[in-house]
Amino acid sequence: MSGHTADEMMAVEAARRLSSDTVCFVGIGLPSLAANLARRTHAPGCVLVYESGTIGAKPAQLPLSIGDGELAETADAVVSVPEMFAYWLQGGRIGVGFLGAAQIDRHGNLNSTVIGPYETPKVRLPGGGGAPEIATSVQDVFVMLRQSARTFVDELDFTTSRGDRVRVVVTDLGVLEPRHGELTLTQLHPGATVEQAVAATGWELRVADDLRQSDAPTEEELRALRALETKGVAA
Amino acid sequence: MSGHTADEMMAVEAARRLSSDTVCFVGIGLPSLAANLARRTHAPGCVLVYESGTIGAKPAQLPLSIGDGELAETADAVVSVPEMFAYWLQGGRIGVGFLGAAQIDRHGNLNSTVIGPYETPKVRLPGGGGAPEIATSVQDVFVMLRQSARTFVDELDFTTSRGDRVRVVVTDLGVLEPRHGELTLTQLHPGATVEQAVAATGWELRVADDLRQSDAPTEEELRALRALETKGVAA
Amino acid sequence: MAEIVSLTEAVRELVSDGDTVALEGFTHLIPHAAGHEVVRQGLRELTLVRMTPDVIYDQLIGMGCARKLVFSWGGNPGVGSLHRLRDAVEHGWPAPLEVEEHSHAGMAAAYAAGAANLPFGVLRGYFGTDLAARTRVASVTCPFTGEELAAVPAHRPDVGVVHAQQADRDGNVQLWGITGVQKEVVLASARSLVTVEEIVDELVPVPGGVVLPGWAIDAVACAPGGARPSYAHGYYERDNDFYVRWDAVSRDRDTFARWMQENVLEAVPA
Amino acid sequence: MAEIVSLTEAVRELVSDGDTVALEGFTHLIPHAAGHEVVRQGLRELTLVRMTPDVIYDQLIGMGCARKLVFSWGGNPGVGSLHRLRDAVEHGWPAPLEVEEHSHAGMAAAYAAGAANLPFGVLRGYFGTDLAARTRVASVTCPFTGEELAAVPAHRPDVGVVHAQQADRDGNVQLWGITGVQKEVVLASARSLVTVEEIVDELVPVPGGVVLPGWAIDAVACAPGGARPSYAHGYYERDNDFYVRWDAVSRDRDTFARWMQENVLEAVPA
Repeated sequence: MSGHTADEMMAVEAARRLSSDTVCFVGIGLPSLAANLARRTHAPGCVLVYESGTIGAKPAQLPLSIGDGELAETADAVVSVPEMFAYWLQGGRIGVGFLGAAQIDRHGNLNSTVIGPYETPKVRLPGGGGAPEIATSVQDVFVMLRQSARTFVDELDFTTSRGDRVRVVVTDLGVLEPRHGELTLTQLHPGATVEQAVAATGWELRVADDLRQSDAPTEEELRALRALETKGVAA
Repeated sequence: MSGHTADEMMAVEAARRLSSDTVCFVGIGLPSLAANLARRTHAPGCVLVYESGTIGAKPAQLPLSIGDGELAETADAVVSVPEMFAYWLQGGRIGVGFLGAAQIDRHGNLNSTVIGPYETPKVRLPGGGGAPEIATSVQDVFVMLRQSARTFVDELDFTTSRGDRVRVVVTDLGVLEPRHGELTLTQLHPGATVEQAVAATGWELRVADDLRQSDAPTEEELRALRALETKGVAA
Repeated sequence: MAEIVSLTEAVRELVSDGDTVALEGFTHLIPHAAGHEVVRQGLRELTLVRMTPDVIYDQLIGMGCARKLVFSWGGNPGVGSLHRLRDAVEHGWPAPLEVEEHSHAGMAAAYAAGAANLPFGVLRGYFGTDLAARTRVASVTCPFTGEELAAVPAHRPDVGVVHAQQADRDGNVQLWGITGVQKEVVLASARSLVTVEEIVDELVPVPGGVVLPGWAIDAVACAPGGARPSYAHGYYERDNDFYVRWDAVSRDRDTFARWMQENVLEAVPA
Repeated sequence: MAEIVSLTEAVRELVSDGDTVALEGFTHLIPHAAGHEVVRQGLRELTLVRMTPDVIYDQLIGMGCARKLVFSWGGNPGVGSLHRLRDAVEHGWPAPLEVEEHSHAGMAAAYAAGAANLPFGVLRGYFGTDLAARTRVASVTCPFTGEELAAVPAHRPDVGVVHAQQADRDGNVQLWGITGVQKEVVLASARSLVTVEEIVDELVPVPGGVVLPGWAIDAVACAPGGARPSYAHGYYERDNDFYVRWDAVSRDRDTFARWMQENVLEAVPA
């Protein structure tokens, strides 16, 4: 098996959790990579919905923007943005929603708004976008986020979206899932250690009794992944 | 000049009140005839909007139903019914709205719901349809209604729509317009008399000091009218 | 994912006695074939929802399928009354019919709210009408301006039924022409049935086309001509003469019953 | 009826200092040419509204045109930060920027409410977020179920600006591909400007096309390439490299100022 990057491991691990009857709301970057990978491998029926209004998009290559023309061209339907948020997301028709963030806490609450105080931020982040309502409208929220003590924090600077429906957090070190009301390390990627994961977490990270190792990406997964990653800037 | 029917006189008289920059909300029957006549004669730019969602429809012949396929085929745009009522009618984009009814009172309030008590009606009429909101959303309401004491009543059995914006009532005998807060006879069609109009009104009909006679339909108006009236059941 | 089934099977699986059923199609694509199947299966106590109860609702009401009607305009377009509807309301025949009456704007807002999973829709409407006191409408106050607006409860039918031109083999549906509230009723309903003129290998997008993905629909049934005497844009025209003839057929209870026996009950479903 | 005018004239006639202006286009058809004309005309104290402030808003903010920003996601898509936006918020350069921040769902509902002439939009949103306390959102109670929902004040910009593919000589506009909130912003605004790739003799309906009648628009200006570096579906692609380069250009105040001088201020308007 050839080597793989941390991003590839993350995409593969998230993709494996999607099936052919999943309708997922996808943002740009790793989520888009994961969802498209699933569609190209074990879950050809997986439906990709982008907040730009494209329903059932089937891009051949990874879009740089959620509004890439290819998404509209390959979609089953293109709807207006108000319709997307009202009828499709709020309508409860989306199974899985992917989210990223600058900070996450042990309950899966996310911050993508500011670092520092809201009125006088140290860093003004792009903001929530679709996240606040994705987090409360889809059945299952998947978070994809590189793990570090700066990102996995004891207390958020700002709550952009709620964690109630976060079912899984895929990081570059492993996988966290809610257990007894708190995100708990349930999986380690090949080569990562519990110590690394604990060190990269700003709260006292719990480790599941049944901690298991992630399967490394297969040749087929990597091939499909790399075929997707050829457009514009890397995802 | 050849003879003309009462309906033709009504259509012609209503059509004359539309201009090329009028956007009008049109129902089936006489209103549709009047608006299409205007478009075919002095007001080619008059925009016809049907509540079925067709904006800028240009039917060659009179539709029997507001949903006739020709309306969609010739429209500038076709929108959904929720959009029609929310963005276009309620949005305040319609200048003139045509209404008919089974009863009208001196204030232009209309009844198209029931004759007799609501719970135990003597006659169950079709109901308001678009009328309640047309009556309060367009700038000017035009009513087209054959005049009789059964129809022009002292008191409505039911108020389906409000009369505040009724600017003109075109009947088979003449024209009523609001003067000092009450619909007043301002015009008589050729051949009709004040006595007829008074007899055909269930309240004590006021007659305007400047009562004038309607111009009979011109040859051109009648020709255009009759060219429209060839499809299905007469409007 | 929509299952592609026969109309008989679809109605049997999706519709039960007592359900709230919306057969929609605003002046176009009216699902007559599906309505006839409801009649044939002898469904009872239905709450029927529809902006413009048309001949098909006259038939369902006349055959005693309905307990309640939710609507905004109940006439025979361009012709006059719906006599079976009137007979039910005016004389309780064949059974009393409860009526919940709205305006078009109210019905449209209620469907849109249902599709959006909101409990109510907001509109500038019903003010100054006697309807306001007779129907399910309330007022809400704008928290920013203090303005009062009308609120209607969202439509959330048990079953939504529409007719469309085409479906593909995965149950994706495309319809075009006047699209009415077709999308809203499918999305607002707990279960949905789309009858189609034909099943095609591939849906080719057309101008003005509305596509409903198969995964948002429960059942698709092929029912060519399923909108007749209404029309299907690009397939066949409205049978205006039928609407005129219906006036005479429906005026008399026995004539109506005979017509339904011959043309619906004894007909073979699509 | 829309007047067909030059972009310079359109901006001069429609936009004034202090106006609330929404230049929309959700990831597609972003009206860069119109934004550049706003910069060239030196407009000031604008309240800028846009779901996804993009490079064009970074430019307007960096050039000191804005007093306030109403938005839901302010980044360089696929690249990172908007440095001029950050500089304004973090350091008040070139001027302090008031921020009214929403979610996408809230912005979309606010535009839809504005288009529908309602004072507020209703959604299931903002709950449990810190945003709720920081922005203009209130709660409304469903008069039927007692449920509490979020209300956002309707967007009613003074001027709405969008880019589209085509207009005909009567000012009727057609746009297609990702249609975003284009229709809503035009209908919600007191005045509207549509820039187009080309003026054609006849608008031929395309699948997925949205048509805005000329009588619902104030001005149409021909601005070929007017969305660049964004894209116009069917005309040209997104200049992804530009978005990457913008990161470096915009990081430094002087580099930014120089770039704007050379590429916008000294450029000849469309």
